[in-house]
Amino acid sequence: MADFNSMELMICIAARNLEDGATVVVGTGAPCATAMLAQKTHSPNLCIMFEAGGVAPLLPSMPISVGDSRTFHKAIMASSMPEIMETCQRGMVDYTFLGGAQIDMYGNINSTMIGDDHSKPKVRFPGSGGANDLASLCWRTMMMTPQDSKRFTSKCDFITSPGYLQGGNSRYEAGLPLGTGPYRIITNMAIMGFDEESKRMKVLSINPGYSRKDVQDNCGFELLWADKIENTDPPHENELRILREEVDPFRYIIGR
Amino acid sequence: MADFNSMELMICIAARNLEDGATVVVGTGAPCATAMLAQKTHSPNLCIMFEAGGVAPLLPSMPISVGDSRTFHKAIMASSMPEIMETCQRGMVDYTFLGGAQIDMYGNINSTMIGDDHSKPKVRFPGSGGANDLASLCWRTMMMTPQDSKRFTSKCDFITSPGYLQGGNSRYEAGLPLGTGPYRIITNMAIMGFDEESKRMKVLSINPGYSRKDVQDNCGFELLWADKIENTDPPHENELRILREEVDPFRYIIGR
Amino acid sequence: MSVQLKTGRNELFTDPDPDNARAFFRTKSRELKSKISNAEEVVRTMLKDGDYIGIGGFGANRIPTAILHEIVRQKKKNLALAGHTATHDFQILVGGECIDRCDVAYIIGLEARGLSPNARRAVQSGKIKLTEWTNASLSWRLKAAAMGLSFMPTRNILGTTTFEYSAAKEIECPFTGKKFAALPALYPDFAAIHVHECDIFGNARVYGASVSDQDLAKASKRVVLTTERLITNDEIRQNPESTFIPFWCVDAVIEVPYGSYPGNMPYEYFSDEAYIKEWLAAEKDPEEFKKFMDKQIYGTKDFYEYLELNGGIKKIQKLRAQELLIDTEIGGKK
Amino acid sequence: MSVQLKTGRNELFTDPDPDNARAFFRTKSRELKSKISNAEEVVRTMLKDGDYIGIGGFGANRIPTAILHEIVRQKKKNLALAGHTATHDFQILVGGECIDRCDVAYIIGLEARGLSPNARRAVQSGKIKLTEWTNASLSWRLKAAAMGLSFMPTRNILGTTTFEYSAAKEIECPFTGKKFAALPALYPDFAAIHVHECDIFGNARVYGASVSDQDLAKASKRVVLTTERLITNDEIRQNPESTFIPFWCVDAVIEVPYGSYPGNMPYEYFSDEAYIKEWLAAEKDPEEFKKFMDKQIYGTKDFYEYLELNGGIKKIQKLRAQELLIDTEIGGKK
Repeated sequence: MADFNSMELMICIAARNLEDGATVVVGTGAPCATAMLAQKTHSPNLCIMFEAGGVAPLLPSMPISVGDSRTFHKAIMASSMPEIMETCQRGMVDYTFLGGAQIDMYGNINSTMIGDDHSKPKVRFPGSGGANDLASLCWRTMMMTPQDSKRFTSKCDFITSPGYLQGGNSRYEAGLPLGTGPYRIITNMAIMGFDEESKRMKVLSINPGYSRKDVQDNCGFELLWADKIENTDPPHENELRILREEVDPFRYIIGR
Repeated sequence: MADFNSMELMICIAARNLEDGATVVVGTGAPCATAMLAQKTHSPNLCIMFEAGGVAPLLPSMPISVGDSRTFHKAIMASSMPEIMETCQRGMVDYTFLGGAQIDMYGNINSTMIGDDHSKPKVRFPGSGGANDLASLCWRTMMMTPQDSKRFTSKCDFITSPGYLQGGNSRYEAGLPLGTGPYRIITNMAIMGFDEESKRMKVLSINPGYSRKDVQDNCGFELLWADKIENTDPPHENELRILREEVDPFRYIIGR
Repeated sequence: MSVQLKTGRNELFTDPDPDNARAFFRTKSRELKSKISNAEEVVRTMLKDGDYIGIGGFGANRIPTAILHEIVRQKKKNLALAGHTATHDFQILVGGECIDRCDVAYIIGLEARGLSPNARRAVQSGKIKLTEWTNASLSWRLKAAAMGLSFMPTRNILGTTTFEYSAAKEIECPFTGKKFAALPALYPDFAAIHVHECDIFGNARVYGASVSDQDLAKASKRVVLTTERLITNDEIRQNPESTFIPFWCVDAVIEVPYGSYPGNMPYEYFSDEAYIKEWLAAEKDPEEFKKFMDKQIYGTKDFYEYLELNGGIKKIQKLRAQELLIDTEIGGKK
Repeated sequence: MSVQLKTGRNELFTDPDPDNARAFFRTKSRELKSKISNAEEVVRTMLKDGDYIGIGGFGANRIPTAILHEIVRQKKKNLALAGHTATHDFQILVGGECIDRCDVAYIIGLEARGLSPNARRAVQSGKIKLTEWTNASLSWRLKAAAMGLSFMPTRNILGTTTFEYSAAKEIECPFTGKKFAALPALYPDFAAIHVHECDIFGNARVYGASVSDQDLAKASKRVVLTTERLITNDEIRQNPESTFIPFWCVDAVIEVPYGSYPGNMPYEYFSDEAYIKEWLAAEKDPEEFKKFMDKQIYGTKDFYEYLELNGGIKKIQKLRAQELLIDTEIGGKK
């Protein structure tokens, strides 16, 4: 088995979910690296979009900002933020990736604040940016994150971006588009999906070197478990090679 | 006094209402000729817009269609229909001109049909096009039309475009933007405005060769009269010269 | 204001539900693959009797004539049309007896050219079901769909008979209490748009007034582009801000040089006014008009034959000079 | 669904009434006259303490640095900001203690570069009143205003704490009964946008991703453009489809070459990442940061002095090579 760190692992696993011919809106960092890796392996036709307006660029390097010139370098379209968001709202965007400080068992994500007073937060984060929009409007939301029981919390201090809200049918009842929601949560320890009915987070596969106990111990709520838990297929040599040599040669992301 | 026909008269009078630096959306025919005449006389800075998207063209000749190439010849902008309509809705367009088969005492206009069965009209006309939109959203609506008592009717068979609806405050109460509405109706016989309170059509000025009686006899409803009725200042030599030589040299409009 | 809110009484021909539209768009291909086709194939496979269609351009400006004619040739029936300043396009489709429902903003007229006798007869006979709208209303209904919504609030059509015979509804603004019209989103089944340039994937550029075509391309479930000329994908990528319609909106691409004839194509050729006059004259007598349609459309195999019949490239040269205001007399006119 | 409709609990900083906005727009000049000005004059005469402002571009991409700095130099106070992926622009305005209210989509961060310690301190202290939104929400609030409406129905922010701390309202779609968010129209008092090219009247072109700037220019009551370069009105008229912002939206035009520095300007120069890192480092210690601001902004007379201080044209040459991926080493790197 090849040697890899957990960022490399998460990126390689996440990239496998992006099939050829799909559309994905990404931010800077790991999501962008993931989409680039998918493009350079099995999905040459993956259409990458950035929320400031860039569509399907030939990325010469990793962008610093989702609005910088790299995001529309030799692109199909240099459009606008409403253009991208409306394309999501119309149902033409398949995937997005989010990050956050907290996530709960329904995949709700907090990237706004820690504390209980909105006007004087203990810790303030940047806020939604486009995260709430993409989580609301893209078909499938994914997250890559290191797993610990503070981040995987029984209750987010603030729900910035919607997962399945209170579970069951509550997401659709709140007015969010039918059939959308969190799809995969990829951590250093495991791959999670969501239960069809209850919409609670459910472990599908455990990563090399971790046990069921590790996964549950590092989660602040009770996880569901698939009938058959897979062993995550670790990063392949060629995935790692392309990730290291072509996608992120300066190790901006995978060196973190 | 110069010799002129009633189309020339109406165009010259209408043009005087378009002050320099104003914005106006026009259609083909007399409204376009009016705007061009204003531009070539006292309002070089009049910004002419066409609903298909053309803005401030240097018109080489009269357009056949409000979407043909002349409407954006060396224009400031070749935009879109929503762009023009939204500019109107935002309150940036001062004037528009409408035509129609019927008009009532509140300036409501019919360009849709004659008859009482919408599904089988006696006579069908093209319908609103952009007329309803412009009448709803521009600040001041004007009309140039020959006057007779069938056209100036006590009740339109169909209100395609809103005037003051049922008069008084009914236009604003219906939801239409505050402070908008019909401004001047310019006929072969007279110039009409609207009463501040009742919003009924009110004669302001009588054209050369016509009497009060002519104006009322050729109107299917009772007209109000301004305290002081002016005699319309007839077309000036230079207005007629520019209209005939520069605006409509082939007499497409003024030859009708 | 807490008044009774009104509803237009006429039929809504399309489903404004954004989740139903999303379910369709979810299945629509986003692949960057060649979509080259031809008019016969497109109309046969992409358009069903009964479909709701939208036509790009503005009546007789930048219209997809090859597709309009092919719809007539293939005798498509019971189509519904977004009649958004429909002029020559409406004439063609009514001439072929293809439509039985129409969302009307502007029909039967040809702007400064006068009215179409045949289209007027058809509409007055009651054969075509009409729901009334306006140009802005149809633009905004398409925009609502392009945005993935079910309606757009607007400040037009209120208080008029136009509203009464529409399928709009009045709503109250939750912030100001003011009354707005709610216009239902319009998601057409099929749209045909003529563009200046596109690549084989459907990335397209349009010059001149764009009317509502950007929203039409996004709102429609199936979209065919006819194009004056194909360009390379490299060229698209050299000016990504010029892409007017992106590939994922497009299902088929057909190169049809002079494809807006007899309509005007901005910067390329002017409309053939003599031909349009001839068409209008033929319409006066139904028998005459039948012969005219036989000769012009049913009797021609495709757009190339039709164009040839009407003067071919030589005619286009004249219209091009007219468009560009070029004096092509030997030695000049003066 | 006939459920209780919710309302966001936080403050709406601006008036969404379209008739009040129209009353202003009625008085706004539509004259095609020269609007040439300078930053000192514009900030002194067009911006009042307490105004609500919007900034074009995207945080550190295509930003109107000259105007941002001048706002700080003139010590404008109690401004409200549309914080629409506000990064370096937010940093500058918070550094100058100019803002006390913010519609937040994204603040205090600089995307991949990390967080701003000073902006974070200011926000955590409670000195700046926040109402929560999202990038799409602010885009659509501007679009609602650009369209002359009081709100836009949308399908985001529903069901979240973001909604709870917003000033949005839930509404029911009159056609489908589905729940939508109603986002109040946002009409800023003042907007500053940096563009690639414009004429003296304010007809402007922008290349690359345009973010929300077209709607921002339309929605705002007073608009200043800074431009990389002035072009002639003739050039505008040669490609009327390229006009991104029309003159009637614009109140002042200032030619500021390299005016997005230290931000990225598409196709012109890349962002100065070393400088932004230096700024972030200086922010860690409030005393250090005061000195930094004194040197960089209060101590420079205008944008030209500021640019000179940071390397002038020579620095821009380097950033230009970076932007265009040109290898400027003698003989090439390899």
